[in-house]
Amino acid sequence: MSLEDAFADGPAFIPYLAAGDPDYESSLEYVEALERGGADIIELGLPFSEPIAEGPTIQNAVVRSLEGGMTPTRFFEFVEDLDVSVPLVCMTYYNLIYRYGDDHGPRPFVEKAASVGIEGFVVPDLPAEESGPLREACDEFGLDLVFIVAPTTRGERLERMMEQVSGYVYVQARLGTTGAQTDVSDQTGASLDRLAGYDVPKAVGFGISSGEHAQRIVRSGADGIIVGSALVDIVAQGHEAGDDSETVADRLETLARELKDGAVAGASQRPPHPERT
Amino acid sequence: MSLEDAFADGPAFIPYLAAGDPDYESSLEYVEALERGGADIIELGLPFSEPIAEGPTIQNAVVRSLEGGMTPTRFFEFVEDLDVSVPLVCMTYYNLIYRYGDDHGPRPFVEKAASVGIEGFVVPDLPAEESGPLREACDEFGLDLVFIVAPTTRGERLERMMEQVSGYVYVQARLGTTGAQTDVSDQTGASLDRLAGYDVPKAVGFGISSGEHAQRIVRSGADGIIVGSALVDIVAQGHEAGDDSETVADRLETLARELKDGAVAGASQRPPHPERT
Amino acid sequence: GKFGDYGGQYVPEALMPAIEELEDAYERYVLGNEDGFMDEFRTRLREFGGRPTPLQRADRLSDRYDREVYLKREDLVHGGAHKLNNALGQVLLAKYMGKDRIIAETGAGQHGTATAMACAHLDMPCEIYMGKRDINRQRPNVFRMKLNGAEVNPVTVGRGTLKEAISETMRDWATNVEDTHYVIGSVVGPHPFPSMVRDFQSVISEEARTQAREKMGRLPDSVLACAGGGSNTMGAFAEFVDDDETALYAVEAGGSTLDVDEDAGVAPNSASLTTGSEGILHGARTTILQDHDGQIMESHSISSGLDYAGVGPELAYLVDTGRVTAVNVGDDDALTAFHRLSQMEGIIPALETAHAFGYLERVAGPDATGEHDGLGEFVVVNVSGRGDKDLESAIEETYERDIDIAPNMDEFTGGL
Amino acid sequence: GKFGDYGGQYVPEALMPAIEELEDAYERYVLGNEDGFMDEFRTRLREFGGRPTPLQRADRLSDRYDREVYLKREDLVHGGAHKLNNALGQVLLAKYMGKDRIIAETGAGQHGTATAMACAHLDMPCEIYMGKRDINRQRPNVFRMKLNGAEVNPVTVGRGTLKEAISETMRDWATNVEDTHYVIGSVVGPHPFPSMVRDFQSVISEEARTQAREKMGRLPDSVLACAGGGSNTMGAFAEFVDDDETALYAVEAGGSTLDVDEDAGVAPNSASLTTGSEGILHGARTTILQDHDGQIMESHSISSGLDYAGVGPELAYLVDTGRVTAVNVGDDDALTAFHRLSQMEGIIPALETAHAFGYLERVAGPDATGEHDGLGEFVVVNVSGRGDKDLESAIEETYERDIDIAPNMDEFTGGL
Repeated sequence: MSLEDAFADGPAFIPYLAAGDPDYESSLEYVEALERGGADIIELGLPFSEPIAEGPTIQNAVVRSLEGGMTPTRFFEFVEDLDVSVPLVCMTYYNLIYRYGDDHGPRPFVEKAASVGIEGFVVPDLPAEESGPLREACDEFGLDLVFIVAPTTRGERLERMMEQVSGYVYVQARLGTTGAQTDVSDQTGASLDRLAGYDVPKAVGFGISSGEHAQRIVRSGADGIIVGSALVDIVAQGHEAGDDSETVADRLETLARELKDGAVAGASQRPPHPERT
Repeated sequence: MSLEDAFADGPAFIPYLAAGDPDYESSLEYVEALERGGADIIELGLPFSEPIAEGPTIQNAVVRSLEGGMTPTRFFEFVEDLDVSVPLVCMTYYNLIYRYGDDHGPRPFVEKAASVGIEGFVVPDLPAEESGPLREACDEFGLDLVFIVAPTTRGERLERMMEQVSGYVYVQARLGTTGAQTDVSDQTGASLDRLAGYDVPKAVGFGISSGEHAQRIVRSGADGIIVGSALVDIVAQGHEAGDDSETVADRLETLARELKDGAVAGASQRPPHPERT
Repeated sequence: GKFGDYGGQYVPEALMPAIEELEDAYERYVLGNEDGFMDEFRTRLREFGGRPTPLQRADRLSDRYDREVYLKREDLVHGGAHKLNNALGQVLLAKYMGKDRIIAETGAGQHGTATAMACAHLDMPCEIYMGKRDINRQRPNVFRMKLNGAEVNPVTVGRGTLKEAISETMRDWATNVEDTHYVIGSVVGPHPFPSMVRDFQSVISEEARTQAREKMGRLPDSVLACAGGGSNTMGAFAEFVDDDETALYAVEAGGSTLDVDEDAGVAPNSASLTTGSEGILHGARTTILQDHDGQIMESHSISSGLDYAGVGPELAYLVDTGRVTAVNVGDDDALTAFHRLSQMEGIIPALETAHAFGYLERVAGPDATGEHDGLGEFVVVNVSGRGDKDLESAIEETYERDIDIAPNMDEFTGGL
Repeated sequence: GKFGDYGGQYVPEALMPAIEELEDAYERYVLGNEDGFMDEFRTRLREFGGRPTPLQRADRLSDRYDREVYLKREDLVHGGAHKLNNALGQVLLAKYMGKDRIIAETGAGQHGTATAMACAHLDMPCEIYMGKRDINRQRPNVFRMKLNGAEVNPVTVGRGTLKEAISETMRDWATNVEDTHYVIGSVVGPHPFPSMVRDFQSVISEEARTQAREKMGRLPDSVLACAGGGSNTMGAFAEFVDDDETALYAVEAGGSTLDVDEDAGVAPNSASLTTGSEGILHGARTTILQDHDGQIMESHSISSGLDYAGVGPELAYLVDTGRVTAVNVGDDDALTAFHRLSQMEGIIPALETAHAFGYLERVAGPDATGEHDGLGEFVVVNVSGRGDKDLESAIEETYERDIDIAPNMDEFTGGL
């Protein structure tokens, strides 16, 4: 199933977890719990030592995962070991993609990712201006390249990005980096309006932490929701409390279901959008 | 008895102690012990808070005396309370002389000193260039003004000083400030030679600590010896050890006698000085 | 914004508008002197910063090395290092851009204090992000920043050091792009930072070039500068790059050894130009210390100011093209040079700066081989900063290493 | 060697030859520029010391006080204060005199560090006498001196503070007059020191006078400088003394109160010009803090550099004749001014220097009476030194006093 297909039957719920957080085995269980909770696509973080685009929650997840021994090689094993059927998107920083293999450049990484079944990438520190080589490699191996559209992205920059994007566009709900917030920004609506003319699913992320949020976001026109920090928080709390992985997996599944249900409810409340294809 | 008279019957032994070191009553005993030990003149230090010309031994004596409450007023009482018959010289710094009484200037201090029986002054921070007013007051009240001649003093400066000096001249045996030393400098002989033409007793001080030293100094032509630090050391050691004042006084008397005897022995060994009057 | 393949703008999308706005401002105000920006900057550098700094003949070093050794005295700049040149430029630029809030990250605190000073001078609110662990190790600098009216925000995430502070500052900038300028402290980061910081720092070589002509009637045969991120290096080199007769030496921190432990992810040095490889870090493609996976390695140097796993992209490029020679000096030699300069010239240098003098000693000192050393007869060393900030480290490290020219340190056991 | 009745040479006979030799050297080299001494001195001051220092407009203070406030930036001199002007001059003079050993005393360590620096620069062996108690309180300065190759001799006699160190240095000088020069750190002591130190420091006012003309087209209406011994004061005033249109304010340390406890021998201030009386101290007749017997009182100030019971004889004379106005500022106001300058201008001043700004605030600040304040429209304040040395004191004293404009100090309980 391609990424775009995941949006075919209603709003897509796209959860994020850092692979290997807090350890390899638990993390496999947690990711699988997300599918059970209704995930349509899963964003898997491959941790980079300098995660400049992340908030504290995911920064700490990155530290736990790296301390647990996560590497690009282990990451690919992790993907192979995962028992999920929904499409997987690898979220990581460009240096790991660029440095993989013997030749510098993104091709070896993309080739390997394709071989283990990754469907696409989100690379927060790779703007459209620098993404040519990665886009090329993705095309060669049939993978999608997701771009993040910020509330401040418009005009020429937006166009350049939309020319290169595939799979879905990650609509950043508000300024700032990742992190669970208790309200959803007005900026989201404006971003969705700006993107209305582009024929690609729009998934909204940054700050969504409850079913009610998810519902509102989808009601306002999003094709999907992306949730990271709220889920990573559950992993972190379980880790700190020393809870067993089954308990933590159950909590993840519960929140995932709440979010998915919220998204579905939001879609049903959506006024018809005559301008959307 | 005037200061110069003290040199009439052979070499004069001139010990120094800081008045009130380490306390008023003991200090009275100590000064009296010096007379018993053979002192011909006694230099009594009136402690000043910034004794720039002193070595560590006398600096510490100054601190003890000040902490014991010594002041110019108490100093004059101290002199009155002393039961000694040899002439007393007050050794102090100019600011105490200058500030005494209501009118600034040395006259009130000199007047008061004369009234309690002081015979003269040594003022280490008052060079001949600045000593006019003090010399005048001394003349008015019949007191002597002793100057210190350093090994480096010569020419015009020496002449200026010798014009103003009376009582005796304090011949500094070596460069540096006060302090007991184990050898006596060659500079002493040279200084005495330079002074040979001046008709005033020459007392040598700085670094004399034993009868043997005293003997050598007098043998080489001194009319007297001045001993400070070696005696102050006895006071300091007694104070630190908590010895009773009688014991300390006995030690002072013993060293004084050794020094006096040394001086006398030195005089008897002296070759005749045809050029001396 | 490119230097060969290096440079670029590898930043989160949310920052791109800020970066583009800054690029525009850089071109207008810095390159174009619009509204007299550069004039005001230079005037303030002179009057507030104390420029020009002297190019001083080092009499005793000149004797020791049997050549003319001149010192470019950036240690005399207000705040004690070249850092203010850049901080003042950026804070002033932010004012011209209509921003009303300044943020910056700091590791050891030097850039933070320079930024705080510039903000106090220009009446701009200032917040400095600093790792909690760095805060505990660098209390005097934290106090200085607070005295200058800055808020110091402790970053507790992760290990609480510079990398976390950088993320946190990026996060703040991404959240407040509209009214906030992020003052980056070296010739690193996304374009236009590497070019802009170089331009603010190039006053060093501009002055040195003129002063060399005045004093020696010609350009120097070589210029030496220590290199961490590379801002004093690029500042000292920029105006000499076109002068083929002047050799340029970037002296990196060799740390305890040039060997790296890839498995532990630790490089016991900060010699990215010498031992690093191409990669993408903090917004730019450049030479970095990384393991075979591309994870950034923990670097090390006796000097916290050189302790950085990357280097400015332009400097990496100039080394690749052969215009700049990258060399390195280890902890021991740097510390010995620290003591030597203090004793022989009466200048206590920053430990960063000491690395440059360590190289001079190695190739021109009494124990040098005597072969042609490439430095020539007229050497300029950039004294990038003063060492008052390093007194505690100097005590600790001198003890550990038993530096033979060091003074007797017995009474300093346990620090100041 | 006299300023009215003040000055003179009240020193032990053994020092007189040294004093006379110095007097001769002063006349020949300093006044007569023999062998180009003054030229070399000025060149070294520029290149090693970083002169000229700027005369900087203080934008925010100018707003606050509704007049043109300019700062003479002696804090930018190498070493962080005006002290080097004098130390470099005297060490160079000793070299011209053929001396081969330098001694000096130091209290808080500022003069000692400046002397040690100058000696390292000029390759002269250097010994600094310092009270044992002061050594324990000023360890960073002790370390600096040692780094610069000086020997630091602890003085354990008496209370182990400045006065004992002065005696000990005099004693050394008296013992080694032939080959040794004693570098006195202020415009105090026997002639020729007060005149000579003033001449070395007068570069401050010489520059300021020229800079004032360049920037404002005229001389300042007033010059403010803090006054302890008075070397920065005389340096800042010297060239203005003949300019009747420029008022001169010497700002002393008012300490906790101007009242003195004669019986305890303690003056809780260092305001000798304001509250002292005529006497003889450390070789000169001048104004001093003394009790009715003439014993010198223990002075006090929040700033150790102002904490001295005397003052230079020439300054005392200029105050007596009315040319200089002596005023004073207490510990609290000085500390508040320290924080104000740090926050508003990005300059952390020495606590000494802060006193001058405290006076500016008192007569021209928002709480001033508004009457004619005598400072005029164009005020120059001498920023005699930087405050890095005072960070510990600032923490401790700010806590004790609860200064309302101070930053939150909670994390600094217990010092740095």
